[in-house]
Amino acid sequence: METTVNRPSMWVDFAGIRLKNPVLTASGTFGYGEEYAEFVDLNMLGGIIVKGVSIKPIQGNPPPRIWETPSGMLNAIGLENPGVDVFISEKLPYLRKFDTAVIVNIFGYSVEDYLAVTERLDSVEGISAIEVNISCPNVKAGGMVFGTDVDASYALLSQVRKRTRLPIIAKLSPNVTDITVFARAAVDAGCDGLSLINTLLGMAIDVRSRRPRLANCTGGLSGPAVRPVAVRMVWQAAKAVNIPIIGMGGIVTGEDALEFILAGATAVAVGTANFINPRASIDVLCGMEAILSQTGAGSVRELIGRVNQA
Amino acid sequence: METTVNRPSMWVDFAGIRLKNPVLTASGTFGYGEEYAEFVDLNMLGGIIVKGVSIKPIQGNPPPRIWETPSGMLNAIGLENPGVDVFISEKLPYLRKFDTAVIVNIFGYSVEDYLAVTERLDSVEGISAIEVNISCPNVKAGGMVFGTDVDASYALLSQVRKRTRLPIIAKLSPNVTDITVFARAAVDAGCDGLSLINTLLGMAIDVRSRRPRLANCTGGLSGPAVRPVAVRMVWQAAKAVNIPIIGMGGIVTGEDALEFILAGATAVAVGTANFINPRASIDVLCGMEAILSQTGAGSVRELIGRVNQA
Amino acid sequence: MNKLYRAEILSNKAVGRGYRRMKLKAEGIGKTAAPGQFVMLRVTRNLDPLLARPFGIFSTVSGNIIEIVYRIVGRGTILLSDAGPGDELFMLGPLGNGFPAVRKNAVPILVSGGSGFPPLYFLASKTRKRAVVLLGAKSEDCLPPKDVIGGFKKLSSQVRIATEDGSAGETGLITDLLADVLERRSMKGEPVVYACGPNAMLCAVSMIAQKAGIECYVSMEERMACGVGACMGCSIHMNMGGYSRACKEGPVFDSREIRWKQP
Amino acid sequence: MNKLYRAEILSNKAVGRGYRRMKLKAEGIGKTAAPGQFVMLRVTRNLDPLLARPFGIFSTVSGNIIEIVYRIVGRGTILLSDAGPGDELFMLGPLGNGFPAVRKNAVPILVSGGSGFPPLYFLASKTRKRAVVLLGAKSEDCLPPKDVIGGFKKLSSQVRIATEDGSAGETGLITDLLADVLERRSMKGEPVVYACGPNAMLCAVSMIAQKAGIECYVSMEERMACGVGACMGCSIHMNMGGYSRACKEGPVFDSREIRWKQP
Ligand SMILES: Cc1cc2nc3c(=O)[nH]c(=O)nc-3n(C[C@H](O)[C@H](O)[C@H](O)COP(=O)(O)OP(=O)(O)OC[C@H]3O[C@@H](n4cnc5c(N)ncnc54)[C@H](O)[C@@H]3O)c2cc1C
Ligand SMILES: Cc1cc2nc3c(=O)[nH]c(=O)nc-3n(C[C@H](O)[C@H](O)[C@H](O)COP(=O)(O)OP(=O)(O)OC[C@H]3O[C@@H](n4cnc5c(N)ncnc54)[C@H](O)[C@@H]3O)c2cc1C
Ligand SMILES: Cc1cc2nc3c(=O)[nH]c(=O)nc-3n(C[C@H](O)[C@H](O)[C@H](O)COP(=O)(O)O)c2cc1C
Ligand SMILES: Cc1cc2nc3c(=O)[nH]c(=O)nc-3n(C[C@H](O)[C@H](O)[C@H](O)COP(=O)(O)O)c2cc1C
Ligand code: FES
Ligand code: FES
Repeated sequence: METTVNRPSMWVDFAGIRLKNPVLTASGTFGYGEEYAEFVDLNMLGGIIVKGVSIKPIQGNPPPRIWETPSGMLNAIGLENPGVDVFISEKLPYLRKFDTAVIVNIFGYSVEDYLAVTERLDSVEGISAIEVNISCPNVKAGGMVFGTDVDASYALLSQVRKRTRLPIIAKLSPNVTDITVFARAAVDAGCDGLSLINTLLGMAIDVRSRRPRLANCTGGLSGPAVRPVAVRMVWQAAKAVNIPIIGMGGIVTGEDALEFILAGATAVAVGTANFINPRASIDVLCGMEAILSQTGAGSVRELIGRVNQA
Repeated sequence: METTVNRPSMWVDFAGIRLKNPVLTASGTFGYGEEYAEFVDLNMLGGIIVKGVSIKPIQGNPPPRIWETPSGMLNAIGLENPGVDVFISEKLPYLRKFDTAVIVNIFGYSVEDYLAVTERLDSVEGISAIEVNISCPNVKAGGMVFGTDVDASYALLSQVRKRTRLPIIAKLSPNVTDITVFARAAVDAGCDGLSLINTLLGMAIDVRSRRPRLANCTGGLSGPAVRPVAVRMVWQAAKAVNIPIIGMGGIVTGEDALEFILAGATAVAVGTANFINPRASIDVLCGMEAILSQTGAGSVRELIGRVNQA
Repeated sequence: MNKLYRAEILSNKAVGRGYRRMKLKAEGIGKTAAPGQFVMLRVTRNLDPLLARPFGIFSTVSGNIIEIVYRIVGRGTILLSDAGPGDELFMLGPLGNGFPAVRKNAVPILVSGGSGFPPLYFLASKTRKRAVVLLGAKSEDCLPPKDVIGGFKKLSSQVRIATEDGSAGETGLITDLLADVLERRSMKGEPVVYACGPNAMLCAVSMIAQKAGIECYVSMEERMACGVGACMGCSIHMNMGGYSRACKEGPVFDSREIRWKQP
Repeated sequence: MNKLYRAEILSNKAVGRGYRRMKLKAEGIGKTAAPGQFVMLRVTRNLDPLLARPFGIFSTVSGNIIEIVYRIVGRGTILLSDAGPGDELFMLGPLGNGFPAVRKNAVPILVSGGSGFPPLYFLASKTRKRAVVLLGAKSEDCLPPKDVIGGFKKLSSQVRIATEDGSAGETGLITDLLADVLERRSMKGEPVVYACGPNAMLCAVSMIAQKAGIECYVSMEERMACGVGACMGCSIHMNMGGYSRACKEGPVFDSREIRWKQP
């Protein structure tokens, strides 16, 4: 394969974290690493963004929790997770065995929740950054309210900022009129990076039973179907702010990932694609390397934000 | 086929307009009727929403104007149209030959533009309603600004309202944080109905040339990929207001269409599906009838907004 | 251990009653597969339909060949039925926890509703104990294919069939058969129920087993995205509170662990 | 008149150099098809890839059978190559305006770049006048399949080939061949150019024709969604200002009408 002839340099610096390559796995789509360890050498990943953790364990929503849509899927998992303490005592030690960046995705139902998780994580070793999910569309009480109210976002993020020395990454909701407003608010709040996009709020109905396909009624749309929206938002956000961006939304191939890099993302995250191919993250990495060397690029860094508008 | 055994009643009353059935064709995807007349008996349609017309002719954007995406497409046509006068003198007479509702989609780059087109159309015969496009994502100067600014929307729509006796339907942008705010603004402005959704703003990049796939850089995402977002927005809007809704976004089958009806739409519009199947609108109608009679519904009206939440 | 394969289709034949039988070749797949486990199959190389489809393992023809029997019910299974010998499919498996091994003193009672028979067939063929097989369906055309029923007859001491409309076998529900079998207690040894089918039927079966005070293992169907425990999409409500993943802790559960939704 | 068909694939054979030849059966399709017209083919029954693909008509085998020759370049053409005899495809056509009929006193010069040859082959086979055929490509493996070149030889007075790397025929650009042919004016009658290929090449060809003061008709390629003039997606910039639709007013235009983007 050409790719091995002169392998392009893949490391990137994300807010002071050196990632061996820009390919991460998206929160909630890769568990806490274990589930995919038998398919993927986790050491090959730039990093793992773990399933969202909260201060207390959360059961999540009743089933059905997922529904397939054209080139996408709806989910309303409801952020099921064992809570931050179990994460630290049982999940983190496993992840630390691998040579890859561990980014912990957090959320809560109140500002206090968010701060409590942040403080808890700040004190432990082996975490590269905290990704603050202010955009989960499936939790009535929390998430979304912050993610779609710029003042609430700013207030929350600046408080989280005060509670930790770790880099914090704001995960923004795509369900907003102007993503740049929220991107700037995150910068003002002192965030070190951005993650986008989270899922688009969607709904599907069984026309025979006349019931929603999800017990939760609405859910988050992810997968290739949303990629054009995600690329556009990363492009808009990258022009608006100077902090690095983790681009995600429908990435299945290395070509898809490079769209995000060219749009302005410094790293990318593979989500739903893991479900249809457990090795998707590695395939994305290899695909990126192949295209880079075919096009004679020496490093992936050269391409960040380099889409040239005619 | 069962369907013919006891055919369900398909007419609906949309803001005082009696549609023989709820199946319309979406603006910009069905030309001015002619192009599809050789495939579809236009008399079978509930109505035709014509390609957007403006006060003066518009050339539209340079090519490439379209790009295929997973289960969808991006377009940046730029509202190419011959202008309202040519529409009235050359296109409308043809449409009037058919026994179907003609809904004229309008837009402009300024409030004055919108009002001028409205007044021009108000004086002519054979138009059932005006659909005001305040949400085209591909026209830098106009459209979107109104569609994503609730005050501007309200101001524009209430002015348009004063200029015509015809029912006016506000076509809303999905690129907003809370669709219900814009739905209510349309009601306050005196609109008789709503159309949603228009396209989601998206972007795609050729990673080899490093150029956007569309000359316009960004474009509107349409097709099955967006359906879950569209159904959700129709559902939210229908709960928020009491004026009838034309639901659209990725409808390909009768089953898809009924999702919108159950979510609260009184009528539906078939868009991108016309491109992949010129007879899509008729197939949707037949599919709806088939499912209605299989499920023992006497009329489509029984289903409007009848999704039962567990 | 779970594996990701490019499985080669060896055959894909219609076997009646809307079912097809597919032989899949993949290095070593047959060696570890246990009754009750399943595989995830991608039905296209394109992005619609997007998700892989779960199918129970029906038999292991050899160490490198498994068989599934599937019913054509929607777009994914239609695509699957279009595939021909020589075509390759992305396959993930064997996945999940299967049925516990049948104990020496146990008499297995296999209870299948609708298209729930494949994992039970695999179980019957793997255990030395001759099982009692109960097959239920709405009507004759919803029963397992004839050759599968024939196979069950060879593998078991007794096969009883019930259809709700009486178009085949005894008229009534499969639960009637189960109750009857348990009353008689004709067989010597400890009866243990292994069931697969629609959740409502599994609920009814487990109630009967509970009353009779016998063990009951059920294979649960839930929509799945990843099949490996990562997406949390396939959750089953548990008695202890909270959810378990059908794809990881299941699909087979001890019926007493499940919080059944009474209809 | 345009028609929507469920066309039956009669054959779909690899013919070398990455091309395939597909025979499609559809009631009456062959009767009206004219050189330069095209069809839209849906490559799947599912929703990805979503849009139909345009293909020029290569020949009419009979009143009910047409042939296309396509190159495998992406997902849609890959799916097309998977289809076999007996399969059905949704087909729309014949679409667009083809080449104007070749006049009595005219000597047709057919200029094909890359995979632009199919409509020109159809034109050559439909006109009584023996044409001069010029085939250009980057390298030998980008030329039309051998049997197609053979066909051209039968149908024309002269076939000349140019490759940029000299791997076949004369070394250089097809425009060199055209310039040379026009200089010589060896043939008697009015030379008229009919060209199909990449837009840059069509631009160059039309410039040469313009200088030589001869007629030139070009078949334009643009991305298409509907193929029937409804979506306004396939616009070509016109000299008079504004755009025309490749699928409706085109794909064939008088080269003088087009506002060429000079590279
Ligand atoms: C553990 C397990 C084992 C199974 N074993 C078999 C088997 O051996 N033979 C067989 O015929 N079927 C089996 N099924 C059911 C089979 O997975 C579905 O029939 C199949 O997914 C339908 O796909 P479709 O695209 O044709 O239908 P569609 O209705 O178009 O599918 C739409 C979506 O719903 C999901 N879905 C539909 N039906 C089911 C179902 N019953 N269970 C879970 N998800 C569903 C699909 O996976 C897809 O995501 C099993 C299911 C599970 C969970
Ligand atoms: C009027 C016309 C006639 C044509 N005739 C032929 C022919 O006879 N033989 C042949 O091999 N090819 C022909 N082409 C080109 C052919 O349509 C493309 O090769 C084909 O659409 C590629 O599809 P894909 O999915 O394999 O490629 P992809 O690159 O995956 O397609 C992605 C998208 O781009 C579009 N696209 C890609 N290449 C082209 C292109 N060159 N022109 C227009 N759209 C494109 C596709 O339709 C699709 O929408 C013709 C094109 C046009 C417009
Ligand atoms: C099943 C599922 C669970 C998810 N859980 C989380 C989560 O816990 N926290 C979060 O911030 N995002 C979560 N996401 C969103 C993804 O991280 C990602 O932002 C989104 O899915 C878009 O990427 P994709 O299209 O590649 O999946 C989840 C997505 C899916 C599909
Ligand atoms: C090519 C194209 C052109 C369109 N032109 C218009 C337009 O002129 N005015 C308008 O209000 N909407 C326009 N739309 C939006 C559609 O009317 C519709 O709202 C949208 O495409 C969603 O429906 P669909 O997914 O079924 O296509 C256009 C859409 C497409 C794909
Ligand atoms: S299917 Fe993903 S956790 Fe079970
Ligand atoms: S392809 Fe739609 S107008 Fe030409």
